Amino acid sequence: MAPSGAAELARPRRSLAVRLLVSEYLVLALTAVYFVVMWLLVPAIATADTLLDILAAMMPLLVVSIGQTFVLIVAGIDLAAPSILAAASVVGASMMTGEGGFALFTGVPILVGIIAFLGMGLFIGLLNGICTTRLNMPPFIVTLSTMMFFSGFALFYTSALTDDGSSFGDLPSAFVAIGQGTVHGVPYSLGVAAVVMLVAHVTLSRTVFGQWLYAIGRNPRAAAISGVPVKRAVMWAFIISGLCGGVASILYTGRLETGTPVLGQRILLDIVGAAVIGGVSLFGGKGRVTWTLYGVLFLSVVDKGLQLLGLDLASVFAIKGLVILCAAVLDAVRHRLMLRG
Amino acid sequence: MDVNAAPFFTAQGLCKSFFGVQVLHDMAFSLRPGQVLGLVGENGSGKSTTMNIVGGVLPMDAGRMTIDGAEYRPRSPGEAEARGIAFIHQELNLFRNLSVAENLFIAGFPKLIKGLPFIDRAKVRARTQELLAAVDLDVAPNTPVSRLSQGERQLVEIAKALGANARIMIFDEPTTSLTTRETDRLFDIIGRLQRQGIAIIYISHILGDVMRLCDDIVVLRDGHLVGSAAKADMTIEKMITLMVGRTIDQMFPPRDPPVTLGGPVLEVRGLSQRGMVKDINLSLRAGEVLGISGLMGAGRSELARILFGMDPFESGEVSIGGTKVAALSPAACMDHGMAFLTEDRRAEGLMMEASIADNVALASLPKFGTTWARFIERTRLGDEVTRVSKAVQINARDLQRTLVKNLSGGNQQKAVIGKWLLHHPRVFILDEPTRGIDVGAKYEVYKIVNQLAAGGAGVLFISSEIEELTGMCDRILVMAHGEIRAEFPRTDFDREAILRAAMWHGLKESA
Amino acid sequence: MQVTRRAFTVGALVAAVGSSMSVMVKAEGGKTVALLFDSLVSPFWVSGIEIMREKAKSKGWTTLENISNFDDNKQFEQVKAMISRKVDGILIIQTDAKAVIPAIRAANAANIPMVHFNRPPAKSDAYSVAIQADNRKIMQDTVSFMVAQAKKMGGKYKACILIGDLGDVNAIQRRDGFFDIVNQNKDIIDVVGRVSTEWNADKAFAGLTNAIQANPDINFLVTSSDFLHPQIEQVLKSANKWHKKGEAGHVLFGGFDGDEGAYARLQDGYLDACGVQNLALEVDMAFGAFEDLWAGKKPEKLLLDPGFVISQDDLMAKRDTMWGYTVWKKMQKG
Amino acid sequence: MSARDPGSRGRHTTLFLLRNAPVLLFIVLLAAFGMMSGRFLTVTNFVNIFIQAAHIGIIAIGMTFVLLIGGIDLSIGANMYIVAAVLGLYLKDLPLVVSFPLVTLIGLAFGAVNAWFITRLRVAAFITTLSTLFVGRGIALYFSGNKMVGFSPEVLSLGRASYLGVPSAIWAFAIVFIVAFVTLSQTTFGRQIYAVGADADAAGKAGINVRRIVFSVYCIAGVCAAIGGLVSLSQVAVASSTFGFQKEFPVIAATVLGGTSLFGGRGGVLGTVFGAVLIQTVENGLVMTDADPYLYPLVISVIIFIAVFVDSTRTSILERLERRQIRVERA
Repeated sequence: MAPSGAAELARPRRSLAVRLLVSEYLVLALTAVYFVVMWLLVPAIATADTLLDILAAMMPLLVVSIGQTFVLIVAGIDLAAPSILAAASVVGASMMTGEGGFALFTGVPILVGIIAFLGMGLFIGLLNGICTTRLNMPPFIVTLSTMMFFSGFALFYTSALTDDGSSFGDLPSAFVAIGQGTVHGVPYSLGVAAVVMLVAHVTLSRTVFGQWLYAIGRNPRAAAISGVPVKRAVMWAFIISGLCGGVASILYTGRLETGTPVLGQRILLDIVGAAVIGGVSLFGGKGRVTWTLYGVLFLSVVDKGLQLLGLDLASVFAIKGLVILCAAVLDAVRHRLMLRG
Repeated sequence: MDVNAAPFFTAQGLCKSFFGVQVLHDMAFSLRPGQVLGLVGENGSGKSTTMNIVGGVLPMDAGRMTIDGAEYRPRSPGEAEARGIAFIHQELNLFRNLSVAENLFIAGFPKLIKGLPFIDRAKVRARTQELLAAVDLDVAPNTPVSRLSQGERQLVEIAKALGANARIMIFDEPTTSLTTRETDRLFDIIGRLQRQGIAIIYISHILGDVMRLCDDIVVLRDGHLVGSAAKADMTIEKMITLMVGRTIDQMFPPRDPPVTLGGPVLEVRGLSQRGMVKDINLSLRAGEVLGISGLMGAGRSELARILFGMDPFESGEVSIGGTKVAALSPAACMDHGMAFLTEDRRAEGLMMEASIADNVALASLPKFGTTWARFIERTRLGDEVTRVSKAVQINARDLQRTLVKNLSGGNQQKAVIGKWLLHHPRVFILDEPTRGIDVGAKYEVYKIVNQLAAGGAGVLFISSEIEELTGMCDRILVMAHGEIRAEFPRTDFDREAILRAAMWHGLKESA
Repeated sequence: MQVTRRAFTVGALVAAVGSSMSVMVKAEGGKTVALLFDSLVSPFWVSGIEIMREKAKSKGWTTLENISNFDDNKQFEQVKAMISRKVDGILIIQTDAKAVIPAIRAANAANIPMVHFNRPPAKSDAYSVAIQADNRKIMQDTVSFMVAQAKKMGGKYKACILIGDLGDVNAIQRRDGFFDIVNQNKDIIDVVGRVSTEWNADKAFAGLTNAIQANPDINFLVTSSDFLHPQIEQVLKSANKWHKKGEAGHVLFGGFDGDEGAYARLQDGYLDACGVQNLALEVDMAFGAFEDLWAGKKPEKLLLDPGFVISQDDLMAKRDTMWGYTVWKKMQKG
Repeated sequence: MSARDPGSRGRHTTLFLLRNAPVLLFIVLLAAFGMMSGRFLTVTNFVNIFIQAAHIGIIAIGMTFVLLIGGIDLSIGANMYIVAAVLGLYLKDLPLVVSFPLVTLIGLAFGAVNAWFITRLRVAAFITTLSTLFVGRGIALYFSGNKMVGFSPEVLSLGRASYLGVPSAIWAFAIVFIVAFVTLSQTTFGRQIYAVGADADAAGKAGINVRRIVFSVYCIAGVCAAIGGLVSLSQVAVASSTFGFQKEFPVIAATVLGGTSLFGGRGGVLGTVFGAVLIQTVENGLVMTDADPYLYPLVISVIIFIAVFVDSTRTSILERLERRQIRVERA
């Protein structure tokens, strides 16, 4: 966790605190500070099990937030992410469920199931992309209406296909393992998320497509005049967000062994918030996969600490808010310091 | 004007530093009522910093300013305005989402009833009409600014300063987007203001204008005051020498027309779009610099945008590099070797929040990402960006870190040119390439144009400055009302004749 | 970053303080129980958690709390956090019956007893004990009582039900209980309104207003939870339909849960019947299950709270077993 | 504007239809629901629709101010809950003429706290209001102890009351709307909001006190959240621990549906009212026609989608039709 990059960037004569403050690792450092404070209060947070829990639990959020990062970079927003999680969860689970899943006859229900998850994500992402680029509709409202539609669809689908109308259970154990299983103590989900993260990071920072996305976020008109296929690239950003939603839905669904229509219905602000806390701009052109990682880690550690404390709801809300606010204020101070040079 | 009147505004010892670098040293000047003070210098010489200090945009580090003997130390533009100082910014600080009238009064509308916040719309309207008449701008007060052209917006900006009843008006490059006729009109207005006793600070790169207009001239170089004299004691040559610290013999680099031009690289036949352009025919040959002249609103930029596939056309055909391109789009045009420098570099040319390197690389990224996953060859790209940036002489410390928004206008324009050079264009459309940039940078842009043509590219050079066109082009087309009205080969260049063709009034306008 | 000697010293000190403070947290000798709720949206849950806190305190137990806000995944993390804290028992109110199964497995693996409060999990190989009100049965009984009243008074009835969140089993079971009975009595009862409340007060308010606008002659009303009573009262008052039993224009009104508002409205004569979940009993059953489990016994997987229907007829006789009455009494005193 | 084509009447009709497309859509919707339910097209039902749209509409009017400067306020739900908790727990015995202004001041103070962080410490609005969303609700939950908060009978009867035949909620909605509308269109402050939203730097250079405008705008959002909260609680009669929870979504949806841009400088409160009423009309129509509750979100989202689709198509066609022409051409 040593911010060596920070040291390189900053000028030599500054104190460690100031150097850390102006580095992009600020959020990471704050996470560490919070962790130490929590450690004093609840030593259980520093056990290997808990740490592994935090890692395993944050992976699905990380994947879906990375998808969101792509859309945020082109100055869009994907509010449909929670509904992608839910719709993919129920559709995918309905393929594989032991209670008469559609794909049981295929012999490889898990594969069909996974394709269904990704297909659902792809479909919703494509729909969002088409509406924003081909029909020129604002992304906020497009994804707001697709969020409402597919959340409703997930409930409707579940009620029509299950007895109790609430969820799809009895999923194949091999599928469940994707969300829960471990190799030498390392969760599979960690591997999946690591691959997604790596691909996303390389795509954004090293490929033509990635640079196009930044250009679109910074100035779409200049990008268009410079020959960037703006519409196609934005469309892909939404598709990627959808696919990431599909992958995250696989992880969540496997973790819970259940395809549920209320999956992720409350985490929209976590998804966008993690990216923004990490430093991704809502106005486009600025963001990195690693920043999103820091943001997700921050929120996950904050949450875990509060869970371990086991306080009443009022305190949980107040502390969570204050911690985010502190991070934000420090970030604002950091910007001023950077401007001052 | 009373030359012997005492100065009412003084500035002494103004200093300013950014990030530890001092950009202004001991600046001093004074103003008498009715005086027009010219302020000249290259970009980065401290002109804008000085004016930002006077206009309350930046605080000064050291120094002292007085108005009527009283200390003047504005903390905001609002305070400057309250003390009678109006600042007409170069980058047109108008709100596109508001009407012309609202833009004029945005800092404080006349009230319907004193003490209540309601706007007196009738008064706003009447006053706006008055002010617009004063700058001869014929638009309705409630026209949204977004519908006005660049030049019309400039006039609104001047009307706004008129409305503020300022004692000092600062004009920062007011004529860059005005045509000759409008410039004359502006100078009339300035003369009028002068007679009313308003002092004017006039910043411009067009030294001829400065000589014509100003009573006294102050020259800055690298943040130092290097010369200050009455008009009688100043010449353009002297100004240039003071500004650049060396002698420049000519405004334009020598251009030897190539003996033989190559084949046509851009051919347009019968291009029409209702309400925009009609029956445009032109042929641009390799190695040729073809100028397009015309008044504002003559359809020059509109033609350029259609040619680069940004706006649609109804009929006609376009061939680039000998191939007929059926569906024009920026990407298709670029594939055929076309490049386009837009007239609005802030809104369409550059990513202001990005580094120089990112901007220069933007149009050519696919060339550096040819593997299956289109990974960018960063070393090769970096080398090429550095090479091109050197070629166009972008003046910046670090190509990877310096943000374009922190560059001067000239360097910004060079970044746009660099972006297109990296793409190796065969046809280069330049729409007002020297707008708002200083003498030195202009000269460098001209040199690049010459090099391009010498390298076999065809250049379509759109400009409002006839001198620039006659200095740079092999041939000039004159547009009016969306049509090409006249063509002049280099041998027949005649300022008067070009202007007459541009001002052509046809039957259609009188209808 | 260079680790200086000073930084190291500071770190060591912090660690030392940390380990000593941690002793403080675990100081009390009694059992520690985690209370994991999915929300505190209705008085039922608020009273439930308060009763639990009290009873746990009287037994000398420590409680830890976590609210998941209807997020199954977050609740799973909360269970894991409680396992990390090595609590002695986990009482859970999950949102989804199936999604809780991994949490049960995790608790099983850590050998920590888990008790579901008010909502049983789906069938699985994992072991846990569930305490549940017999929602469908209680709702059936409540509606049966109302239908009997209706028959007594005669005439035809236009019915409306306020349904809970469609993702919540309890809401579904109560809705089903309602339809079980009204469908048998189609001759006198016509269901004209199904208001989807999503357990959301203003949705309920708007939905019921619209339903009454569409059918101003609604005169048979059932809510899936008593916490919606204030909105119902407000709507019926606006429509001039809020009348006591026996007065002209009285709407037959049935509730579910048995909270303090329900008691007050029963007493005042506006509410005809209420399906009561025996909250205190359920808490006792849950805590009893923990004690059995700690003692090595293995209680049944599902323990049912039969609940009961309370009406204006037997209010005085039964009210002491109604948890809402206890709360109501306290409020009167306070 | 040299060239406007006076001769073509067809184009004028097209332009007229396009400009009024949202209204037309609304009429189509009304006709459709009207045909399906006899009670839909009645005065009482429209009164209901407006009552139900009132609290969202009022808060969305405040949100419009915030969005106009390119900001965002996610904390309005927490603000509503604080107002409700304080009113129900501590001000129950005061007369309404005292208690209502008092809690409105609390709303203002909450908005001012947001504004302080945003303008003084320059924290991004999204994160500031995201965290005050948590802190605010946490504080109010501490006050209420998670319990249902009830209100005095006067509050509840106010919720049902009518003056001059118009229900109190609609009065509140109308007054807030008129004040906001006049403020935005007829005062210097209002026009400056648009200027700041278009370009804050330019606004500063034009002599506008940008910080003051931004500060005021968040305070206005706070006041509107408080008033909207009061309207809501006077109807639903109690505030549970989730009162106002996630209200930011329908509020922002109504605002954006009404044509206000999230990037500032474009929009207005008239559209916002339209957006809030449109959503409520659809919900009402669905209940009136006794639709399956599972279908509600599906239908509402499709209608929002169509509304926005029509609007964006209209905007792009209008842009093309009204584009500056530089030549006069005879038809």
